Amino acid sequence: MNPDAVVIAVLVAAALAITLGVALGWAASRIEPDADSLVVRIDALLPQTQCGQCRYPGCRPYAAAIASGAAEIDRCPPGGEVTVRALAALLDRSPRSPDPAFGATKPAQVAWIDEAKCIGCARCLPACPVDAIVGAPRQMHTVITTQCTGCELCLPPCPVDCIELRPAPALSRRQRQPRAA
Amino acid sequence: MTELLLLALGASLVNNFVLSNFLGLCPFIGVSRRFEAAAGMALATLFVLTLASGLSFTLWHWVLVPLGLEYLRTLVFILLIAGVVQFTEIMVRATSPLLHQLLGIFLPLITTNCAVLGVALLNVNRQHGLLESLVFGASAGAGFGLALLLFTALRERLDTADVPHAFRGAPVALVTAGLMALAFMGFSGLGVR
Amino acid sequence: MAVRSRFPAGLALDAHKQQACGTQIVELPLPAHLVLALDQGTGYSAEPVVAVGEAVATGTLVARTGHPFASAVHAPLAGIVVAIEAREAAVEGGRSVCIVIEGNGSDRIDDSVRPVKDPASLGPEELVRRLRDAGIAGLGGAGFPASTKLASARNLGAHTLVLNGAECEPWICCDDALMRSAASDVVLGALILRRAAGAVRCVIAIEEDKPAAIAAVTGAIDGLRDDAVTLAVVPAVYPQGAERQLITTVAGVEVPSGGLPADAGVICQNVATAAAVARWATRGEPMLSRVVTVTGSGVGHPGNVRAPIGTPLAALIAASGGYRGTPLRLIAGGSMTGRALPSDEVGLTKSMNCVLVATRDDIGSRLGAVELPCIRCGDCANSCPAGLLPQQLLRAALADAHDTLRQLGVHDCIECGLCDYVCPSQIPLADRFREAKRRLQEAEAMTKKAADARERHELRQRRLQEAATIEQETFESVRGRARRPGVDSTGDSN
Amino acid sequence: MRFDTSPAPHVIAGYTVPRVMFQVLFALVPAGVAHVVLFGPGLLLQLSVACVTALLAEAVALRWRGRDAVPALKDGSVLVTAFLLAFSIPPLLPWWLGALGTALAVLLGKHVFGGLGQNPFNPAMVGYAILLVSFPAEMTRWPVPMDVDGTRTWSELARLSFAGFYGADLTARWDGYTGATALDSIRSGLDLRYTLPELLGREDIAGTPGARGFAWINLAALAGGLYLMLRRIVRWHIPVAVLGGLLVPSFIAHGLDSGNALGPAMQAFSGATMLAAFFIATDPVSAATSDRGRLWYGAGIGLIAWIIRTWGDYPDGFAFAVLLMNLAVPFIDRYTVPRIYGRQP
Repeated sequence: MNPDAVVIAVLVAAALAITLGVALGWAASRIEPDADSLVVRIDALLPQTQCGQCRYPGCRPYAAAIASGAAEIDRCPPGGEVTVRALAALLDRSPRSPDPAFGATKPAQVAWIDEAKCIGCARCLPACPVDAIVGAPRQMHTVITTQCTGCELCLPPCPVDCIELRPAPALSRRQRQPRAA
Repeated sequence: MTELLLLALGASLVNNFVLSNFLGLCPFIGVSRRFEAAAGMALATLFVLTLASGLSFTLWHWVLVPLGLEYLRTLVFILLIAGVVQFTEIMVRATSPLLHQLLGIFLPLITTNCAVLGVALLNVNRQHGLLESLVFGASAGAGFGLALLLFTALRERLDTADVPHAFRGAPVALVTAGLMALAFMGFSGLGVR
Repeated sequence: MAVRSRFPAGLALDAHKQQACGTQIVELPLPAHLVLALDQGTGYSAEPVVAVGEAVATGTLVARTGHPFASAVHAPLAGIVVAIEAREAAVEGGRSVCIVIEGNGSDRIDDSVRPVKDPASLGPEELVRRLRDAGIAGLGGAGFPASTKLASARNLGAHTLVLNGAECEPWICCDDALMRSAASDVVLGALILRRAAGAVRCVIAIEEDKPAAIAAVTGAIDGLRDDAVTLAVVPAVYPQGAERQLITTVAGVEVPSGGLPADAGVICQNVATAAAVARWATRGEPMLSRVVTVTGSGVGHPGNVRAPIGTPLAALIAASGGYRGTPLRLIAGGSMTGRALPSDEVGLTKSMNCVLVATRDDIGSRLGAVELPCIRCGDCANSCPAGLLPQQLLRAALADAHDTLRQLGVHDCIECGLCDYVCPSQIPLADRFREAKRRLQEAEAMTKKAADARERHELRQRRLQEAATIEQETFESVRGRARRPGVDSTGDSN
Repeated sequence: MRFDTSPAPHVIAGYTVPRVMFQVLFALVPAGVAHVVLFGPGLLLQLSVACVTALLAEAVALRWRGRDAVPALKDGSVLVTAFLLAFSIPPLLPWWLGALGTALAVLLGKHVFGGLGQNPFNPAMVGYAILLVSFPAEMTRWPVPMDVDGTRTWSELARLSFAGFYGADLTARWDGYTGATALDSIRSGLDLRYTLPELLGREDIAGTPGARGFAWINLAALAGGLYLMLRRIVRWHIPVAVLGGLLVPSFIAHGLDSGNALGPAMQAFSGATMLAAFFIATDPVSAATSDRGRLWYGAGIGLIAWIIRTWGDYPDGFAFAVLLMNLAVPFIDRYTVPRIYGRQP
C-alpha cells in the first residue's frame, strides 16, 4: 500500500474523530442535564422518616446518592422490603433484600413520651426532623402521633429516657373479612 | 413508491433484524424488563439508526468513495455511530434522567448493537440511495422497536406467571424469544427481500 | 314505567325469595336483653353517653356521635345498662364496643319520643339535623347515616331522589314485605327525604319480580297526586340494587368514579329508610327497630320480622322457628355480599337486612369449589357491573402492582361477587380484590404520610437555614464591634 | 351457637374449567367424524398418540415441579391441546412425530411458562409450527381423500394410515394415494404461472374430493363452533373477527384479480380456516382478554393468515398467524382496556 494512502486514511479518520469530538463537546456543554427530576421521583418512594440510617443526612440526600449511582438501593431499613422493591421497579434493578448492615426493618412505630417521667428539658425538640414533638422548656412534651415518623432520633438526647416507641396505629380503616377457619 | 414501501415492510417485519436475522439481541434481552425502558430504547435505536444511515451514506459517497478509502468503512462507520450514540445519550440525560437510569449501560451499547452497523453496511452493499438508506434505517429501527415492545409486554405478563423456578428470568425470556422467532418464520418467502 | 338496565352487564341470579316472602311481617316481642353495637355497620363508632348501671327508657339516646359516618344509637328497650364492652359484632373487623341493655319489664318511654307536629313546616337543614339525632341510617345494607347523604346532596345540588326498592340480592325480601304492607309510609318518607335533600323529583325503583309491591306502591303514589313522584319498574338483574348501578338505570347518568351520587345530581335512599323516616315523623320514634328477613334452609319458619336493633340473632332465629338441619354459615345479608358471622350472640344492626342461616343445600357450590388457575376466559368481565376486567385485576393483585390496580380500577369494584359467581376456575376474586384494596389503601396512606413528613422536614430545613443565616449575620456584626465576645464555658466540656 | 366464617360471595354458579374443556372436545366430534370418513382412520391414530403423550407430558411436568398432577390431568385442558394438534397434523404422520409435536406443545408451549393459564402462546400451534419448520415434507403430505367411484376405498385409506403411522416409506407403494392439500397445489400452480380458473378446473386439485374433503371438515368444524357459541363457551368476537380478517381482503383481492386470488368461499372452506377461527384462535389463555382486544386479535389472525396464504412460503398460514398474534396479545391488552363505569372514555 502506498504511504500516501495511509496518510490520507489516518487524516480522514482523525478529521472525523476531531469533528465528532468537537461537536459532542459543544453539545454536552450546551445541553444541561436534568438531575433533579430523577431525585424527586426516587425521593417520593422513600418513607421520609429522615432517620439517617442510610448514613445520609435525610431521605432526599439519599435519593440524590441513588440517582448519581453513589449508593445502592438497599440502605433503607424503615422502608424495608417494600421500598427496595419499589425502587428496583422504578430503576429497573434486580430486587434484593434491605442490607441488614444499615439496621433491621421494624414494623411501623411512633414515639410516645411518658409524661410522668418527662422533665420538660426540650432537648428532644430540635432532634425531631419533622417537628412532631410539641412542648417548651419546663413544659410537658408530647408527640403528634400522626406526624411522627418513628425515626428514633429523639431517643438519644432524652436525659431521662422517657421516650419509647410504640407500634403505629393502623393507617387503613379496612380490615380483613373473616376467613374460613 | 412501491419499492420504498416494500423495502420498509421487508426491513421491519419480514426480515426483522431481531427475530429473523438475530441482530441486536443484546438490548433485546437486556432492556425488555420494563415497558417504559423498552419504549425509550426503541425510540433511541430508531433515532440512531435513521441518523446513522443518513450520515454513513453521506460519508460513504462524498468522502470514502472519492478518496478511494472504501476499505475504511467499518472503522469510519463505527466512529460515526459512536458519535451519534454519544449525542443521543446527552439528549436522553437532558430530557429524562429516569430513562437514562433505566437504559443504563445499554444506551452507550447501542454503538455495539450489530443491527446499527449492519444497516449501515447493508446500505452500502445494496447500493441504496440517500432516501432508500434513510427508509431502510428507519424501518429497521421500527422493526427492532416493534419486536422489543412486543417482547417486553410479553415479559411483563410472564413476570406475574407461575414460571417453574429453573426457568425464571432469562431462561423463559430466551424460550419466549425463540418462539417469537418461530412465529416470524411464518413470514418467510413473502416476496419482499 | 318499565326501564332497561343501563349499567354494564350484570346477571339474573336464582332469587331464593319464595322461602321468606309468602308471609306478613311478624312483630318480634321484646327480647330479654339487647346488644347494641356502637358501630352500626359503617366501620365508625358512636360514643356512649350512658354508664353501666344506668336505667334507660325506650327511645333514650345511649350513644352520640359527631362523625358523619357513624349514627346515633337509642335504646329500643327500657331497662338497665349492664355492660359497655368490646364484643363480637356484625361489623368490619368482627368486633365493636357494644352497650348491653337488660330489660326490666318497664314500658317507660323516653320524653324525647314525641311525634313531629308538622314535618312539612321544618326547613331542610332542621330536618337533616333531626334525622341525624334520630339515628336514621340507611337500611339497605351499608348503614350509612341518612343525614350525611342528605346534607351532601343538598350541598351538591342533587335534583333527583331515587328510592331503592330493587332488592336484587338473593334471599332478601324485607323491603318487598315492607312495601307491600306499608307503602303509604314509604311514600310519606319519600316526601320528607326529598324535602331534606332539596331534590325536585323522586323515583321509586322496584324490580319487576315484585308485582305485589309494585301494585301497593303504585296505589300509594296515585293517592298522592304529585307528578314529581314516579315509579320505575327495573329489570330483576343482579346487582340492580347497587346504588350506582340503580342510579344509572333509573336516571340514565353515571356516578363519576371516586365521586358521590350527588355529583351526578342524584341521591339514593332505601325504601326501608323512607319508611323509618315516616315512623319518626308520625310517632316521633328514633330508629329503634327494622324489618329483617330471616331465611335459609337452616331456619324453621323463614319470614320477615320487625325486630328491635340489638336483638341477639339467636333470639331472632328462635322466634323464626329455630335452627333446622345442619346450619353451616350464619350470614348477615344475602348470599352474594353477606358477611359470615362467627356467632349468633351478635346483635341486629341497622345495616342488617337479612339473616341467612345456610346449610349445605344453600352454599354447597362454594364449599365444594376447587380453585384452578385463571384461564382468562373473560366471563367475569362479561358480567362485571362496573365494566372492569377482573381477570387482569387478579394478576395485578397477585403481583401487588399498585399502579396497575389503580389503572384497572380496583377502587371502582363494588364487591358484588358476580365475578366469583361465574368464574369457571372458581377463584375467590371478590375476596382477592377486597384484600388488594386494603393493601392499596394502606400503601396510599403511607405515601401520604411520607409526603406530609417530607413537607414538614423541608419546612424545618428552611427554617434552620434561615436561623443559621441570621445567627451568622448577628455573629458577624457582633464581631465587627468587639473582637472577642464572652466565651461559652460549656462549649469545651466534651 | 358458633359458626365457621368465609368471605362473600357464598354461592357460585359451579361452572367449571373441566366442563368448558370437555364441551370443546365434544364440539370437535363432527369435524372428527368428517375427517375419519374422508381421510381414513389416521386421525384416530394421531389422536390416541397425542392424548397419551399429552397426559404423560403433563404428568411428568407436574411431578417434576412437585405439584399434584391429578386435578390438572382432570381439567381436560391438555386433552384440548392434544386434540387441536392431532386435527392440524396430517393423518399420515409417523407416530413419533406426533408424539414429539405433542410433547413439545405441552412442555415447551405450556409448562415452561408455568402450566395452565400462564402460556402466552397456543401450545398446539407451538407444537405444530415446530413440526412444520422441521419436517416440511412429512407435514405437508396428506392422503388423497376417499372418492365416490371406488378407486380409493376407505379400507385402502385405513391401510395407508397405518403404513404412515408406523413410518413406512409411502412414496413407493402409495404414490397415487398421497398428495398435497388443495391450498398447497393451488399455490404451487400459481407459482408456475397457471391461472386460478385453470387450476380450479383441474381434476387433481379442485375437481377431486380433495378440495371437497377439506370443505366437509370445515363445515363440520363450523357446526361444532356454532354449538360452542350457542353454549356461550366461545363468544362471537374472535371467530367473526378471524373470518372477517381473512375473507374481507380475499373478497377484495378476488374482485381485483380473479385470475390469481382465491375467493372468499374457497378461503373459508379450505385448510384449517374453521378449526382456527372457532377452536384454535379462541383459546382464551393465549387470546386477548377484552372484547375490543379480541376483535383486533382475531382480525390480525385472519389478515396474517391471508397474507401468508397469498404470498408466503407456507400453504396454510393459520399456525403462524395465531402465534404472531399471540405474541402481540399483551401489547393489545395494554391498549384495549374497556371504559370503567363512571370514568371518562
